[in-house]
Amino acid sequence: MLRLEARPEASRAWSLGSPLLALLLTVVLGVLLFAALGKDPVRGLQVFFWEPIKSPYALGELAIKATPLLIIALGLAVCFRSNVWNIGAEGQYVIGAVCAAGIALLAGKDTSRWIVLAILLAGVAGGMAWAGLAAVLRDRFNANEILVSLMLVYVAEQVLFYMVFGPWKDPAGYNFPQSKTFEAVTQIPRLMQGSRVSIGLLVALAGVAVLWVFLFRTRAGFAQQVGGLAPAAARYAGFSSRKALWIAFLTSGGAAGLAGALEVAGPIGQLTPYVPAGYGFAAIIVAFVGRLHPVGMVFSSILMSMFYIGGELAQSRLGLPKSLTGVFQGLLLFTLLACDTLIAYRVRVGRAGGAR
Amino acid sequence: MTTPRLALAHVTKRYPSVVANDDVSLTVQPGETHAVLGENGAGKSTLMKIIYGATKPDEGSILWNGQPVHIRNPQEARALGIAMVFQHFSLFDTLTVAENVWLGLDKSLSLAEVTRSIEAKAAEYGLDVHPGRMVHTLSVGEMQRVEIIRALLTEPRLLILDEPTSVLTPQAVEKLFVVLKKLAAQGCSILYISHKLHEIRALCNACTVLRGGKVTGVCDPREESNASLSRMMIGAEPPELEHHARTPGAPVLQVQDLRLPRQDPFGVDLDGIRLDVRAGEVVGIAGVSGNGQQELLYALSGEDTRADADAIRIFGTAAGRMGPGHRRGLGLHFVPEERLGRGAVPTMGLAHNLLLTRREALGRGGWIDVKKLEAQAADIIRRFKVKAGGPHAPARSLSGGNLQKFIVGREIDARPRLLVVSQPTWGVDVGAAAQIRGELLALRDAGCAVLVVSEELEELFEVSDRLHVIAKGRLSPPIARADATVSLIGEWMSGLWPAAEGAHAAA
Amino acid sequence: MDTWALLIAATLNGGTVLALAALGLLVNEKAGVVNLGAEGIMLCAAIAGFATVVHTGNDWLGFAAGMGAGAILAAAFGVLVIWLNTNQYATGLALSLFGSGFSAFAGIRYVQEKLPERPHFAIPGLADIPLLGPALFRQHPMVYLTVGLTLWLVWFLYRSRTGLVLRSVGESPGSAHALGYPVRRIRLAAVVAGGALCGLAGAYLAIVYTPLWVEGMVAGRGWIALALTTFATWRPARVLLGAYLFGGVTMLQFQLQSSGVDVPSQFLTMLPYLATIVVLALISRNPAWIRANMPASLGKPFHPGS
Amino acid sequence: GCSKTEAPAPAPAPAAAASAPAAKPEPVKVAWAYVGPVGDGGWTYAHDNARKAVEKEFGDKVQTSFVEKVPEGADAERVFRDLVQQGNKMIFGTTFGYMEPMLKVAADNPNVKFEHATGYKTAPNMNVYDSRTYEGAYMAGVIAGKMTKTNTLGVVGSVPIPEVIRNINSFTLGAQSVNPKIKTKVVWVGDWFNPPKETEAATSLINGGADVLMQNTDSSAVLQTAEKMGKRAFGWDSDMSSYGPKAHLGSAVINWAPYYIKAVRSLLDNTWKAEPNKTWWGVKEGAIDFVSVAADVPDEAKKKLDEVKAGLKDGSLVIWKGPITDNTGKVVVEKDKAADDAFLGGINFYVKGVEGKVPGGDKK
Ligand SMILES: Nc1ncnc2c1ncn2[C@@H]1O[C@H](COP(=O)(O)OP(=O)(O)OP(=O)(O)O)[C@@H](O)[C@H]1O
Ligand SMILES: Nc1ncnc2c1ncn2[C@@H]1O[C@H](COP(=O)(O)OP(=O)(O)OP(=O)(O)O)[C@@H](O)[C@H]1O
Ligand SMILES: [Mg+2]
Ligand SMILES: [Mg+2]
Repeated sequence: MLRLEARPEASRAWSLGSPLLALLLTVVLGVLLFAALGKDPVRGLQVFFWEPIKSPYALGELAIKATPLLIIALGLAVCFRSNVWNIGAEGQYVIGAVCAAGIALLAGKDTSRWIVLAILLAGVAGGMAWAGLAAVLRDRFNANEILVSLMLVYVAEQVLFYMVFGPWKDPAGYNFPQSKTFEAVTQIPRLMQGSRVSIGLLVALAGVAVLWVFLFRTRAGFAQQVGGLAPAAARYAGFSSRKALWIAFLTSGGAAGLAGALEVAGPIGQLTPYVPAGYGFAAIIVAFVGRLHPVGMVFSSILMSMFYIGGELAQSRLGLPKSLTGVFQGLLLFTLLACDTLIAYRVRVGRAGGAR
Repeated sequence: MTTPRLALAHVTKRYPSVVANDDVSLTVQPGETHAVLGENGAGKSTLMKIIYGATKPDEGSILWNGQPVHIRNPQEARALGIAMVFQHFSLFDTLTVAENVWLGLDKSLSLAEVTRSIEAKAAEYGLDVHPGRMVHTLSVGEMQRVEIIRALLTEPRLLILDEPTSVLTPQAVEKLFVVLKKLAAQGCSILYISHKLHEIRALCNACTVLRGGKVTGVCDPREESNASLSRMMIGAEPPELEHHARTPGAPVLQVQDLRLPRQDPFGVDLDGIRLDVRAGEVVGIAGVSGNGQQELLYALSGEDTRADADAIRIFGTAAGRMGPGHRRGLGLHFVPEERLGRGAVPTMGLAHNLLLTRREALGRGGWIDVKKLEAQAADIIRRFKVKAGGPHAPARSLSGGNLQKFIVGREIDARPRLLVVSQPTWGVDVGAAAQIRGELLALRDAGCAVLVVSEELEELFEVSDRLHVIAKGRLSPPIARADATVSLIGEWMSGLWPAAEGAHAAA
Repeated sequence: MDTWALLIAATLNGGTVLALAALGLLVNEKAGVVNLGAEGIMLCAAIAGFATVVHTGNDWLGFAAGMGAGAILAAAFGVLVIWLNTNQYATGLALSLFGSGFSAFAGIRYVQEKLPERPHFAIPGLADIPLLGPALFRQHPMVYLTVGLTLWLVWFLYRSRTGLVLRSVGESPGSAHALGYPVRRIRLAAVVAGGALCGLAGAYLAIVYTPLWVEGMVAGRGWIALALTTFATWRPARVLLGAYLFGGVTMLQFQLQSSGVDVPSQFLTMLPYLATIVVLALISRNPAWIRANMPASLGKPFHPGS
Repeated sequence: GCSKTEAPAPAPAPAAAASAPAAKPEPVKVAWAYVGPVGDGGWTYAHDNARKAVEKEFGDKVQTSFVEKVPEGADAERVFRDLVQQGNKMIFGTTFGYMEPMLKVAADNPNVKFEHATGYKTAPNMNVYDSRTYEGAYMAGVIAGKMTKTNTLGVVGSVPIPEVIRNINSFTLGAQSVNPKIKTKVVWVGDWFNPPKETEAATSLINGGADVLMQNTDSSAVLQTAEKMGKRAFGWDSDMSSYGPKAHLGSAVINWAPYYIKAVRSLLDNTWKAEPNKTWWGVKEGAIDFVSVAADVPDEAKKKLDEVKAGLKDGSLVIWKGPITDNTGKVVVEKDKAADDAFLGGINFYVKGVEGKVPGGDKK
């Protein structure tokens, strides 16, 4: 019988090895799945892991997809590290997009280029406000933030629908549920000609650096995490748990809102009912697979985007269904959680001791 | 010679980091009250859990009434006639007394039948419990009675009690002893775990001493002295503390009529606490746990800021509403009783754990200077002889005593002007305990005001200049250590201090 | 008047899905485990149940398949959180994501597949009573079984010894372990039973309620069921009432629309979610109440070693 | 109906295609992007049937492929670009939400022809096409008007865009053409494909007294609900008679094949040209039909239906001809005037007899 034995100290090797093992397991399961579906597994792996990175164009697309995931995940990492379970980033993303669109719609032909800044700030503010709702309910009413933040996703979507079906519907758009396309000045600046990659990527990478410094080099970041690891210790030290709650919600809400703004004023270019694309939920996986570490999340967001893009490519290349993406993403998180056990425990073969 | 009720032979239990029991043999006769003595971490509880089937030994055998047995789980132990009262109660707060007892019985009784038998047993042994009450409304002593009744209802032939007196007033201890003696007279064997020497000498007629998991002596405690038992237990007699008389200075901590309603529904209300601690003195607070110590310490440390600002003054500053950080700014440092999770973050390294209360390694804007932090941690580790894998060893990798030394060290190293310590030597071995107590006295001699809250009377008598007793959320008037006796403090622990003073305190 | 009778009937029908899932989660939570994977479990069970009925034509086999699927997924979740001590929230979320992906994948063949003719149900005699009949007595047997299950759970949790053991494990796993109860196996059993009930809810949704399979068809009901346990303060009877209340609010949005109430439909669609938030906030406001009812070890891992 | 859906047609690996002997001309690649799953039995299913018809028509002269469930948003653009990279010469996008991304990709790839369903913006290499689904709705209305006993019809609407509102209105006009007392109740579910919600919406319509239902959503849930509750309903987009044999009154179906075949042929012939206006086909072109009329529909109604169909075919019947008033009493189409396509494309009101207000339609 296999049995787990607590390690006296967490294993450093396994904390790096576990994600790799999890990825390997996911790939193995994927190969089995391809084989079961009668598809060539090598071709399947190629579609998921090679095609998305094989050309500069493909890399660009990968970056576009990874940017919002990474930005949202960075915010969520602050939450999860402080034991605040905001799983409503999708809603904060949507409201961020709505607010950003509100500013973008104000722009005229000769508006200054600086409006982009206002758009991004509006997105941040919108996401923060929406997250703030959940924070108030948690702080004042002690309501479970998991459920509240999640319910607010559904509400946010309806707010978006209301705006595009109602007040912000393009008057010249034959009554279709979408705003008018934003003026060109509102377009998030692109990094280079010929690619859709925008400065959002730089913002995300700057976020990685800022988060790293905050978490590992400042007392505020330390205080933030103590609340998640040992709430009683935080109270003892004098770190306010309410402050931590608010910081967590506002940071993650702001990040999600920013991602919404970058998306709506970037690749989308107008407000449509199709803004919610599930990034808020996928970012939860990104955050965990990246073990809530800023650098780890860079890798996991790329990986997650590969699954997305690979899932699409697998359709036109291999005739595989789209839902494969979800299967892979779920599997990866599952296997990672299981593999993480190896960090704190050692697997032993033999009779169980006192434990049962 | 009669067949022993229980005979353990060569029992060994290894944990990844420690051998908890190393080739332990032990024999208990029918009707015998057998003490198992040893300092913290000696392996007493582990051995008892093996007998009760809650832990499986790696090696060794158990004979029950002469027959070899494999006790795989507590149900089997109870079926054999073995009952146990745990060191940490195994009760369920939101269930009633009767339901709690029901859970510990294996016979298929209905709840009504259980209720009736509880009442019968309670009457037989003079134990006072109400089957319908919720456990969280009970006092600690009452909870223990529930545990004992639950054990008695299984009609045990061997009753294991793991440190039953650590939560009792001296008077309650006497009552417990009456019950146990009656039980022993009926032929029930008792295994009695403690590290309190005088109790063992008063109650037990056999004794096995453990040290570091090994048996270091078997004796009849009635024929031994405290000193000889202590030698078997720790290999030496505890070092004497030097206690110089000093004239205390100006008041540092002044608590005036502190009243606080409970925050936790299962907590205690603080009722008109008055307390002064002056520079250069150690004030002790005695009391049975659960009488308001937690609440008082929360209010003093700043973890609870609901008190009136004026109710707590530190160097004259009204501090009742200040958070822990601001109080630290005034010079108050605090050592909580829970080391892991409150005094330290379990998964973080020792160096980072300094940041909970220390700011020396911080630069502008709260920037952490990691080098400086490491040096600081290494310094404390060296100065307080902490056994640890280095400044980055996670707090939870340290043994309880070593972590306690680190935390006490961290606060003493901050040169506090007022130090509040809770249970300074809880679960710490005798050598480390003596070191910590010595540091506290050194701090006092350096002019710091020290407040010690402890459940160990011996410890309080050893370090304090003055003593208070806390009971049911009220604090007794102070008494000089020279005037205090164990019996007097024991009486006060039940809340019975002189009425005049009580009236004064309430005014 | 008739409209109201029909509204009540639809409410009972819709409430049954939520009630079954929430009762399952209640059993989980009474043992101290929060399963955020309910949504994924329900989806997988929905497709398992639906596919079974497509192939066998037997509803009850479909329900059994749904329960089986729910139990298997819950067991996987249980082993992870109970034996490997993974974070309950994260693992539940993973299950949710995996469940929705996997069900969509497994269900491709069954999109728009149709079930054999649906039977009509009516309790002879009672079904013909005016108003009351259509409101109460023309329901699928599962609606009545759910009421029965609730009553049984009340007895089981608060009167039986096994139920007491279950509650004790959720209240203080350490104490239960010390008394010799196999805490982890009990928790696993509760998780599996809870998963099976969530599975039954999913199967009912796909086989009886809609009856169709389509990916993502659970549409947040798993989450609402999770919320229900909290605002029922972990009491079975209140869970049932809460479920009906929510079933009612959901139906009401369409009822209001079709009766021409002049509110943008988006605001009506928000109603059930807003109601969840508001009720949750009101219930949670009193921490003492929550503390007295909430299983004390809820969401916390248990290591028998310590 | 579709009791069986095929796995998406796999496209051979490009490598294999490239290394094939050059004897035969390489097939021209044509691709479709769908918003829903091909098995939805409604909208996407109808498109995919037409794609198969294209394959059948042109044999190995074309090679078709599709991507399903492409979200309407930023992702669509990537999918279109990828389809271009795959060497497709003509790309069909079958939902309104692809309009902007298709325009962007079309601008960058002048050699590829783009065909967008239901939109209104065009480009030199992008045409817009649509079906006059409202003709099907009108025909369903004719039957509904005859069959209702309560004179109350119900419509489960998906998303209040002009197309859907036009269909609700046409359905009502059709019913009123045979039964002036008709009232129509509308419930919006806000989704194209959400069977549980459609079920709830249908239930509440029936609760509210409607006894004949129509839906402008992509699933058969409404029909099935009617079946369960003993009411009547229609199939939409494809023949759904098997989903509710007792409830089914007939199905308003779309046939995209004529248009797709025409478009692909023009690509093969090099005769494709940009059309400034949308190509909008209906009964006349064989793109819309009403099929599988229930046996219990009285002959008189069947006759009326045939008349309507014939009228639509030869152009003698114009559905949107005045006088038409909206449900606030305002005349929207003057007497004897026929509404033009621009008017139809922007309908944002309910005609008399439809209850309630168009969501978000009060502005303007
Ligand atoms: N489950 C466990 N896993 C690992 N180590 C353990 C475990 N239980 C006990 N130990 C270790 O075994 C040793 C003996 O512990 P035990 O609890 O038996 O001591 P004790 O004599 O009862 O001490 P105390 O007086 O503090 O109750 C200690 O070092 C302890 O840390
Ligand atoms: N160990 C210490 N020594 C000296 N001063 C201290 C110490 N700890 C805290 N203080 C002082 O107490 C005050 C509050 O400390 P606290 O820890 O609450 O700070 P903070 O969390 O950074 O600020 P706040 O929570 O008020 O925004 C600070 O002004 C700080 O200077
Ligand atoms: Mg502070
Ligand atoms: Mg012990």
